[in-house]
Amino acid sequence: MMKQIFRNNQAVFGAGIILLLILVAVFAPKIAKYDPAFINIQSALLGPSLEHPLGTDSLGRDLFSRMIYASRIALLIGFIAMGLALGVGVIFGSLAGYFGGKTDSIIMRFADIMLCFPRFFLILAVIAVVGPNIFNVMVIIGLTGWMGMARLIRAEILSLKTRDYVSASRALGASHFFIITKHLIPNGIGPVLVSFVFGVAGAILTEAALSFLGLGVQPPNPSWGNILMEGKAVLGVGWWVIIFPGLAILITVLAFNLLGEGLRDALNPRVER
Amino acid sequence: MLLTVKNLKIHFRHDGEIVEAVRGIDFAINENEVVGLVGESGSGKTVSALSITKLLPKGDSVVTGEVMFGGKNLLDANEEEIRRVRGSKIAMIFQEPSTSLNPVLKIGEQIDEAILAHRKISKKNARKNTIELLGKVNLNDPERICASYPHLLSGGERQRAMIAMAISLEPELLIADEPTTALDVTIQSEILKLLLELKKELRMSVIFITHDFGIINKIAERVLVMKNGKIIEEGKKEDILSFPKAEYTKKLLLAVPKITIKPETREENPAKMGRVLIEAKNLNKAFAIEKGLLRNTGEKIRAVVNVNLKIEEGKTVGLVGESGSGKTTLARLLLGLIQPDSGKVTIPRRVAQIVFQDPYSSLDPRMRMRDIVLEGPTIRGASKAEKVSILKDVLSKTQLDYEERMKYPHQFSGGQRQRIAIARALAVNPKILILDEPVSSLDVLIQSDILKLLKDLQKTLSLTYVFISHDLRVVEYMADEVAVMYKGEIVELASRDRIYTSAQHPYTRRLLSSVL
Amino acid sequence: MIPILIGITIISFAVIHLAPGKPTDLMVQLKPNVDLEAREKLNQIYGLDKPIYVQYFNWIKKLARLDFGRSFIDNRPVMEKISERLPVTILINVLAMAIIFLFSIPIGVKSAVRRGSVFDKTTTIFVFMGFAAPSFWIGLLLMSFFGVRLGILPVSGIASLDFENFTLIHKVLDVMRHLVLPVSVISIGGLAGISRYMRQSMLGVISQDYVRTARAKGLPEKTVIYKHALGNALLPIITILGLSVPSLISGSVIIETIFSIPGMGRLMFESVFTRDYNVIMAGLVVSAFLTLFGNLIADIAYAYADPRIRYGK
Amino acid sequence: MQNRKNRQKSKRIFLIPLFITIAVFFSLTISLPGQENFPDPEGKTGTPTYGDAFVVGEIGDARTLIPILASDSPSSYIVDLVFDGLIKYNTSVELVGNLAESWDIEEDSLVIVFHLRKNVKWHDGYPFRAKDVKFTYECLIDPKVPTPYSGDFKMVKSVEVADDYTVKIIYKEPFAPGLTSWGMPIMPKHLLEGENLLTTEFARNPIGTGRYKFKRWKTGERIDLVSNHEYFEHRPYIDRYIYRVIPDSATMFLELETLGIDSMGLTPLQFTRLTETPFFKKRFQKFKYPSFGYTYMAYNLKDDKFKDKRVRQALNYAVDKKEIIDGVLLGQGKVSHGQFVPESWAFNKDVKPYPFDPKKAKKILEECGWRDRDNDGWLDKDGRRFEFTILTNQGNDNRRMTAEIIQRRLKDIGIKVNIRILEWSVFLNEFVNKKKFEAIILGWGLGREPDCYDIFHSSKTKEGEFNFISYANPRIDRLLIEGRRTFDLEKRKEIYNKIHEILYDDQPYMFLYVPDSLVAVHNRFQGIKVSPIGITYNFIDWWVPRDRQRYTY
Repeated sequence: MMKQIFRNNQAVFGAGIILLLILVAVFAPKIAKYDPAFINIQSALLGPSLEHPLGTDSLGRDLFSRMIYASRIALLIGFIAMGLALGVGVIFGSLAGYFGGKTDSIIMRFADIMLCFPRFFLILAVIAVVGPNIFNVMVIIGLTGWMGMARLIRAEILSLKTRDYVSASRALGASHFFIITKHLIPNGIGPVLVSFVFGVAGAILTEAALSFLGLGVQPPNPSWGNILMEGKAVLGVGWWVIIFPGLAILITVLAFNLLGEGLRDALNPRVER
Repeated sequence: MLLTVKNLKIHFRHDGEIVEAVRGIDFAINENEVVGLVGESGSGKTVSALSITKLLPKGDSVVTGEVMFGGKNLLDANEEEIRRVRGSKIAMIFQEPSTSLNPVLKIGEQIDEAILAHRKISKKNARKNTIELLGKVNLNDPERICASYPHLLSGGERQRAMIAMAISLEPELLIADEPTTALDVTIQSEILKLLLELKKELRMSVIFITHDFGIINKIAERVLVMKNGKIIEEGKKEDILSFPKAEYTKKLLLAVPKITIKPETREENPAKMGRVLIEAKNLNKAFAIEKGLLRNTGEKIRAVVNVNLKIEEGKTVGLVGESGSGKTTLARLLLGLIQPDSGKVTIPRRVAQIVFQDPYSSLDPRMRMRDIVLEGPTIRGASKAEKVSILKDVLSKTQLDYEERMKYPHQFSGGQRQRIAIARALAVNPKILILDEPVSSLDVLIQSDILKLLKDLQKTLSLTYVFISHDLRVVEYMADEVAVMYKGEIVELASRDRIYTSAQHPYTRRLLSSVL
Repeated sequence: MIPILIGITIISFAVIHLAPGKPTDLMVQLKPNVDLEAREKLNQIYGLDKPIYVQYFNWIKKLARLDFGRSFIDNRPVMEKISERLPVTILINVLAMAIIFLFSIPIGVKSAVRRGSVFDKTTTIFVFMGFAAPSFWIGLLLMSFFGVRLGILPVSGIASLDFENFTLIHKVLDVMRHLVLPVSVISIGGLAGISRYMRQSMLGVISQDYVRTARAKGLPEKTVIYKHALGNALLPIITILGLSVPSLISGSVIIETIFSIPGMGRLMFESVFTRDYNVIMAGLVVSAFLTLFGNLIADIAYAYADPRIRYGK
Repeated sequence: MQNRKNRQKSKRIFLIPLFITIAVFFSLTISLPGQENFPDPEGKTGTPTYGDAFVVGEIGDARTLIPILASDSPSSYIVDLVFDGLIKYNTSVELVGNLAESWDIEEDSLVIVFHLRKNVKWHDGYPFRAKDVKFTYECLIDPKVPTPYSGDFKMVKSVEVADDYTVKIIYKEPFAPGLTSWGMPIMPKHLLEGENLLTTEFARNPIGTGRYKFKRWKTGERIDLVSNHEYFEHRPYIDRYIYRVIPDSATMFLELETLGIDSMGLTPLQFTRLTETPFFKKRFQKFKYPSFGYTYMAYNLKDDKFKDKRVRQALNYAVDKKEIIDGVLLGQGKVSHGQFVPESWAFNKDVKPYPFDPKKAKKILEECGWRDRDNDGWLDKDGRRFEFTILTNQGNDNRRMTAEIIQRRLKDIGIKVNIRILEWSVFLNEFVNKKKFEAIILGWGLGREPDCYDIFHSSKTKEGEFNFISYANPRIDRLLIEGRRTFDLEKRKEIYNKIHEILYDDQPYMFLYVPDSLVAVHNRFQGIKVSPIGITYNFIDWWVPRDRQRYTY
């Protein structure tokens, strides 16, 4: 599988960008020249220059530094939220798929119900209740994103559990736990990982949208979404405050989508053949 | 000469690599003759056939050489010219009738459009034609078939409909690509009979692609043997079957299991008579049918009905039946993988293991060979040292290379995988092995290797086998006793010799008569 | 079906009542001339002083009669507020859907049939971009370009100020003019997703045996692609149609906020800011019911289109 | 051949929707009627003419147009145009008659007698009478009506209708702020009697006596008003008033630029930067006037650190308010001198704000015992560091940025400040109301009436009341009560000046700034005069020269 991923240029490209982003996020304090929250009214709304490669915002903060720090938040939210979704999804999905019957119908009915809600509505409603901040946004995005993964792993497990090697394992006397963790999840996790990668892209977009609406990451914490929100206010005089964060979101989401697409092709080569 | 193929070469581009699938073959087909094209999987027989009417996927393949038909090189023909040949002059039937028909169109429509694509007649006349054709292929109630979607028909009916479609324009050449492989034996022989009748009636030539010399024997006049993209032997059927020249052909022919009740070829098992190891009493198992929109219909399939079975230690019981007869369900019941609805299985605990048909799905693709083989000992909490010795022991018993223990299943061939599956079962010192079609998905040459291995193991380890197969020839080779299953019931249970010489039940006889 | 409906109401209700504050807080807090007593009075009037489960049963009893209570903000029946907002949202999304399918099917088919061609590569790039670009960003860019820079399209609202005095044709044109940008923004994202999906589906179908059969019987390529392949490739798209209802509704929050369109999404957004809990709960319930309805339609359509489901096996 | 044909065919299939869409798109981009012209910019003189419409953009939609229930600013905005109170403020922030021509204060300030105008009609033609005033009062004190305005009216003992045009208000005790409360818009009895105010149709279809008549309300989109030709002062020149809801301030600014609206409130950034373009200057006029309100940092006076008045004074020296105004408001505001804004008559001109003097601050703190004994850069006393947390609410960038600047300045003198931003309702319920804070940044919006009993009287410290800082000063308590009982303006002025002085000296809050209101209006509107009470007070006198009128329907 690794070989197939590496043969897939777009996946390598996507993974490369993601790696770069992670490095940027980790070394943000080293890369950023300025304190992202440092307000300096005198240098407000300067266009891109050597001093400020991406210009400054309406409060004179260095946009480049803010964007660098924002990448931390984007990746953090993307990975942690989806990690949470992955955990919940895999547990629920594998229990439902493996045990079937009542367990299955209760869990999947619950997932069905959750899936009926437009995700953004649900997130908004919860935000209205618990208030917007990074932690809440992360948890909410995670807890509203597990259903797809649960369905995927359930479907995988439904088909995997009839595989002969599972029967063989049972004939050898393996426990449920052994079969689920040693045979079913390792073999069924592929599509879920693909969905995880796409999910990270989705979570980053969702966070950006929430922050853009003022319901996500709150200033002065920089997030691409709330930089865009601030940029919207200077539409017409500070094009850079709009263009750059938008591009950052686009490139990041693109990278994750490319990787996801590549992973999917690697797992499921017949579609492309 | 109806068709002449000269120096046909086919290359595939695959992930940047170029693979030569067919390496320059020449052959010719005469009018009104049936030519069998034999070879193992991957020998290039199907791609050769597909390339005749340029049906290989564009872009991925390069075809060179010459395919002369009706005075023209088909390989040079443009889209429209080749389209006119397809269906009307050269028709095809494929292996898998369930996927070869469009699921969202009715049978009638699919045949109509074949006719309308080549003949300028009204839809109404086309439909009349279609109904006639469906009658011709011995389908009952052609009107009903016409108005049915493919999924509502049985496999045999679908393949008949495919044949009806193929002959709808009275082609000069019919290419049949393993048309009976996916069907049960009894239906197989009916379809072959039908094809021969149609060939006579329509005076067409047939290229019959198969891996099975039994079928060749029954249908072909001339035989082409393919191996690794080349034709290695060609000749009249009788000559090839009786006096094969090429080593490969000889091997292929030898590997075909035959029903040969000759006592001297068999070693009698020095059975410790009488000790019953497995006993099943009045077993019943039914499954609910699930349907699309309305999930549970309450209808049930009775997979195993009132089965009684006793298996003595050291013996091999062959369990024979067509697909859906309940063999596999019975095996799982015996093993305790599923619970019966009623009845009882008596079997010593933890001594039965199972080997499955498909060596691809029976090994966890994400585990190393070592871990697969040692799964049983791991579950039973064996120590590291114990595991190493177990591993070495069972690998040598199954003739596997200890050095390859870190490889993953996909790095092994089909036969090796089946050995791994056997090794896994042996690793826990079983007394009983349930062999669920253990050789059906293997090529003939490997089949005989595995069968031989199983026999040897039985002797050295004094194992008891439940040998499940649809193939009477294989069962004949392996079993001491044979149980014939039909629709969930054991309709006949007797010693091997009695079954093969004087079967009582009509179904058993029908089964035997369709063996080629 | 019934358990799902009940589940929807329970979740909608539970989500809101995890709240630490009361919806009446914002109405009265920090206004020097509102006293404690007035606050209590408000809580009583809205029934917020009762235990949670009583509140739930009261709520669901009314819900059964399609009464979602009244808005905390302006005291109007919630149902009335929703029903005056819903049509705009539906109009925009239906238009967007129409455009999405009008384009994505031919694009998907073409890039599948001519896989690897320049067309396929270009659309793939476009698709990835369209999929990755945040809709609010595209909205802003289109708005500033067509609305401000070129000044040829209105930047917000759904009708001109003097709409009332227009002729009918003029009215229709006016609304269309206002909807061009929002519908485009929704379409770009959807187009990307669905044309990609269509391509995958088509690719999967093209390699099927029955497509080969269709070729083998000498059908023209056109028939092979558009009758045999497309007929099957469209089946999963029907499901997508149903599944895209919730994401379209989700998207309408952003679109309607940016373009100041008084639809369902904006109502939800405003209610979140004002903690208008009755409206939020109703919004959740109504949108979930819409999704359910969408799925039902898709299921029926699928069953109609796919004989394997229609006739069972 | 066939192949090419197919290709063309599929291209056609693909192109048809493309063409349709492009065609539709371009046909829609052709501008529909709407003209713009710029005749002589000196058109300021000349006689007012009737006609045109005034389109104002606002973030929020109105909620209810029942005056006594309208507590949000959009609703009040419309209510103010459609309804009248008995009295109103003039441009010098003095009370003058509105629906009442005059009033007398009788019986030791216990009774106010209003003499109503005689020729006023409701928009439905029904005459305005004294019973409408009594009806409005009854609604205000009705326990079933969830009005936030009932407080001031609880002091009323009874309202008597002497005759159709005379109302007598009898108070339980002398209550000077009571007069201002009669600026409350009066509602029509003949339409609302027996109606449930919470559910009545009237809330979305109001009938008032005001300058403009309600015409139509498209929720979330716009509210249309038309001029009241019978208005008792005179018919407004602008025929239509259109209130457009644009929930996003950036979009609203784009609408302003594309002339979708004629007026909007500007942010400091928009005021100082975005509107300084030739395009903008050619089309718009900008106005700036102080708002009635201020932003402050309040100390929890129960906290030992802040109990000493000198410490609070020292902190006041250490923070540069001008810097905050420049940084946060881009200079669009004034330093707050205390509880009252300079435009208020209660404002004491002698109270001067502290200069920015960190050295002095440090000195005072040292006198109080705060010194950096362990040389860690932070002041300490009794082994404890001078450190506190400023709480403020989410969603208000100005407050957040203010906190950051204070944090920086106090760091300079060795005080460690933490900032915590909290969600509004948590902030209020869990921290402010329960008094679990050290310092908070908040703002007060003030009325013109200077009474601040609720904020500073020592009795108002229960949970949820407004003296959450637990301020208790017997002198202030006494003055606050006196101020409420005194009607004589000169005497009141003295009392409130004193209050102003004491409060500023006591520094229960660090008084920070008074922001300016910033407004842009299209320059075709004539007759706009800025005053301390804003620009819209004389809206009926605004007009547009005939040749510049935009909306002629």
